[in-house]
Amino acid sequence: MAWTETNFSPRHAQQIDQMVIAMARLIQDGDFLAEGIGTFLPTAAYMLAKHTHAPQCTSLCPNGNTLMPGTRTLTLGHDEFATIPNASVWLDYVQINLMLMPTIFLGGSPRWTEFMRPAQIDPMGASNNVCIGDYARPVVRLPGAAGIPDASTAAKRFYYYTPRHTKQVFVEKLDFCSGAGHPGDKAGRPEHVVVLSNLCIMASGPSGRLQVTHMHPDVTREEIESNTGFALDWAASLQTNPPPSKDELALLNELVDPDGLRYLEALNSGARRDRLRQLLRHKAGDTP
Amino acid sequence: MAWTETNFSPRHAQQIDQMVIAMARLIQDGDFLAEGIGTFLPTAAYMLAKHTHAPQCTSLCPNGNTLMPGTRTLTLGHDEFATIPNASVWLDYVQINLMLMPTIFLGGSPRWTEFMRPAQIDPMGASNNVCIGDYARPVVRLPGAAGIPDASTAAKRFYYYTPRHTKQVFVEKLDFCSGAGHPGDKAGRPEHVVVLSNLCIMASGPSGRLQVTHMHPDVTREEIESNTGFALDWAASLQTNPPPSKDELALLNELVDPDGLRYLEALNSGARRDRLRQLLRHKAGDTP
Amino acid sequence: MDKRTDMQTAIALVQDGDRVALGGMTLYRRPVAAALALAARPKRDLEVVTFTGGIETDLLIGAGCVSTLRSCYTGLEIVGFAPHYTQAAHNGSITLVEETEYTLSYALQAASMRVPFLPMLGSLARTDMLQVRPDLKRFKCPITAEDLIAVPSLALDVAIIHVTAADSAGNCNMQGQLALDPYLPTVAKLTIVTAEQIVDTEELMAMRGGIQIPGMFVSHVVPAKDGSLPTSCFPTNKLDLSGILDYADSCKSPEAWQQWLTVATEAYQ
Amino acid sequence: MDKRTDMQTAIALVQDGDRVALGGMTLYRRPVAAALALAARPKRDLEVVTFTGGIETDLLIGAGCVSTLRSCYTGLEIVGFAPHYTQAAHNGSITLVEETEYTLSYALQAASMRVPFLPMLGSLARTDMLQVRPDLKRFKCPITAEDLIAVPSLALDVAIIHVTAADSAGNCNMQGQLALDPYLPTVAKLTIVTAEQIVDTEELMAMRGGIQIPGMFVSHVVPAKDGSLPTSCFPTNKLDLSGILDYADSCKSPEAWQQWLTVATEAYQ
Repeated sequence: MAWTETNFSPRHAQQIDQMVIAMARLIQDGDFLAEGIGTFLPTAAYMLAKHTHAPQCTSLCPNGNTLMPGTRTLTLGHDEFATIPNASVWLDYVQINLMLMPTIFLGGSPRWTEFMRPAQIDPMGASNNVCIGDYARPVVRLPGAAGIPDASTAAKRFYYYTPRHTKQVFVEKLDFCSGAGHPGDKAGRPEHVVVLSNLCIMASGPSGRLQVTHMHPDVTREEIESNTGFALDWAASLQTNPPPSKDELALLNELVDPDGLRYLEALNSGARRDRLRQLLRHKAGDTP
Repeated sequence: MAWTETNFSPRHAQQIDQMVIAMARLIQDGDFLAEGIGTFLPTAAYMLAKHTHAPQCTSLCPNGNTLMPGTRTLTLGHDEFATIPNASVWLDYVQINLMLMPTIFLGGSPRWTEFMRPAQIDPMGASNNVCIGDYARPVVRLPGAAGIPDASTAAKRFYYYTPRHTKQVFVEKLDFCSGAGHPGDKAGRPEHVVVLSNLCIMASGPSGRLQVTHMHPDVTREEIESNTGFALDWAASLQTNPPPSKDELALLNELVDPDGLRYLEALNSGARRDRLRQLLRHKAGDTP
Repeated sequence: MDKRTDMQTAIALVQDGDRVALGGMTLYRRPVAAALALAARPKRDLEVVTFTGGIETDLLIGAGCVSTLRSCYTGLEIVGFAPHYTQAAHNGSITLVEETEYTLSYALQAASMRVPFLPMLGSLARTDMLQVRPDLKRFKCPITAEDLIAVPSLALDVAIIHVTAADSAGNCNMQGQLALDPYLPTVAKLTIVTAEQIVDTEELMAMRGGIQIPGMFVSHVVPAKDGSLPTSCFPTNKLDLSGILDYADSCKSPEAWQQWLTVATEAYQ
Repeated sequence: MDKRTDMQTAIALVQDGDRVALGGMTLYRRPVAAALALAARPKRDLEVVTFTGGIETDLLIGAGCVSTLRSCYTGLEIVGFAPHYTQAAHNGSITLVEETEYTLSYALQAASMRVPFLPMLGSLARTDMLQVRPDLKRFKCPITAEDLIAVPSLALDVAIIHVTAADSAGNCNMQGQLALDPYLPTVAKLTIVTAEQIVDTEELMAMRGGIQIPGMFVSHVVPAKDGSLPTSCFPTNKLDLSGILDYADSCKSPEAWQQWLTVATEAYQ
């Protein structure tokens, strides 16, 4: 069931793969990997990392709310049937929020790694998942910030991702700040916030403002600038991300995400629902 | 292995049985029954109540730290082998102290029933399990008050017991207050504190001071007064406790506590150790 | 004590204006049948408390039952925004209490402990959260003098939880995502459990995870096979994502929405 | 990562002056072998933290390892007083920090949450506890203005826990009385687990209760069969009450006590 049947461009698909690979490479063996809800990109990256250089990582899976060693194949909302029976520990959210998160974030071990997806990001790497427009009468009410207010104010290092690098996402001023950014040039450190998009990787620079540190292959500075709503800094040591290796792509396409669910995150809402219907019909045995 | 072989008097043994029966009769069906550590008397009473009028009670057993429906036979420190495999829930002490105890004590349902054993009790029903003499350099350091400071300041109704009614236990002034008594005639209510001894039952009266409400059979007022270190009030409706029924004694001696472990609590420390050795030899197959 | 009853009897005990917590998380083990029963009466002016809201919360908003919603996320995961929630927020027709994972967890834990608040590190002030939550009060630590935030205790009128299995005494087994469910019955005046199946206590104890909610905190047990659909209930039912898509599509017109509500409500009766 | 090591290597990491928590409760699942190893070096000036102290705490006091003890009860249950504890308190040779079940649970929970304190209801002031615990500070609730007590957070240097089984990565199964053990590794810099048996992760997960301490919080795993004796370790070992009586008897003279210590220490090597 090829993605070419949707209006999703092969170039964008390639960029998504590049994002997953870049995320996976940021993971160190032994990290504590926090999965989000319906966040296929980071989950694909976690599984890829576990398959390759980071087999000792533990995942915290909200699909089942479990601690999980090992890997699994992404599913359309059925992950709990893979996680629950194989989990080492079952948790509730008081245990997570009053024990596990503070112990790891503030206690310092193991390293907490999580990729969060915000609706807006400002130049200091602060984020918004609450509303577009005025809070009291929003133009668009967003689902909510979940644990981002808690994690972003505790973390020493914080990862965001966005599969659609646009001026709507990268804004000079947030409509609401629900995720803390770099705390300022004195309090924070370089790379406090790292943002992965489909075009590039940005990280907090010496002043605290985001600067582009890596561009994905076949992306230009102009394309990044014209899709960013604030003036961008560029790292002196700007690099191009190495593309996925053949082995990495094979793992991704064969073991981790054969259905290409990671691309769902890059579609707009209408196209995503159409694609979901297609995938579900396909799973049910119909022709795609 | 008869208790007549020890220096423990048959009269005292009868009084202990009377205490167990009186405790059991204070239990209502559906109560939440908190067991102590090495407290054979209340545990015997709980099991007796479950066998008779209160089968729906749940026990919180520190031997295994579990919630337990049903009954068991008392053992010399091996209760966890009966409780753990049959428990409905396993708990840790953060769950107990931050969730279960406040929910039941202050939330109000089900009714919490617990019998605590203090070293000293004063006229208002306050208690001491911390030290005899000055706190900094005690004549006798006691084991500690465990949960009594917490429970006695939260409970609307609080039960103490002592298997040896003496002037050393019932004192005008505590050496250290580790269990709150009746909060005073305005704040508290009658029967806020109930104390069961081998001679009688006392309960907070209208002024908050303990008054004798029930005497055990064959006990005189003079005996109680001469063994109490403060001036005693006597309830207008003073009653004599009905003695154990034949059925109650049969349950106690056959199903609940065939080894008579409840009497251990009434012995002084040397006699108790001797008796423990005797019982252990007996269990190991030697003649008693 | 046999606590079994039917859905109508149990739901009738919920009062207009009650603060009602809904168990489960986003699209997993949600009390959908119970939410439909609340909508059918209909109950009004509810304050819904949910760690993360999904279809059960959105349908209650769509049916006009909700005046206030407390959650840290309400949405349909990969299917997208929760339509009625999004619309009601835009219209200003419901009050939203903006929670985070920590604030809601702290508030329920405080209620469970019966203390008036729990202290949170002051760093949350680096976001705009405190501007929309004036009840999260800044104060100085009485011990270290550092800036802290007092998260007020949150007691509930009602907790409604769908569980994998229960016995007639209200003991519950849940498998997988426990969300905040084990704490809800300890802070609610009334706890209604809807259960995929009713089993003997011994069978319940033998299930993976055993008993997570002791029956003494449960008021009513409602047998409700498939009562979480289209959300999942491990291990009995998988998430029916088509059902979630149908729901989202139905919200595009008032007629389709009324039809969805009618069909769904009838399906549960 | 294989965290297995031997008792001597693990115990050598404990520093004189450390705040050391001992897992288990009174006479159940106590780290007796580890305590004997601490006594044998001997470690000095320890602050021992134990929910309820038993033989493991008393023997450390007898061996002169303890300068401060925090617990809400220290004794030998039906066997009677803990002899060295009682004597040391009488002599004033150790500092006792008088805890209650709540204060110690609150202090560890605060440490786990990384907040400086947790608020407790002010009613504890109806006892004399606050007179001997000036660090339990009274303050006004920032929300309700009622009188509360701030219980300071208690972080640990070392946690030592005897478990029913562990895998080489430090995941632990404990059965029955969990005491405060699941929380200790989250607030300790160093966590030493002594395990009745070392098993594969899958075998561990299949045991009743599964994994209660995730390996990521455990520093070292020491194989220690019978390492809790004479205290129990369900389901492997029952409490050996004769052993506890022997211990209590040995404390009646310095010679008998030294002999008990020598024999017990050798038995574990």
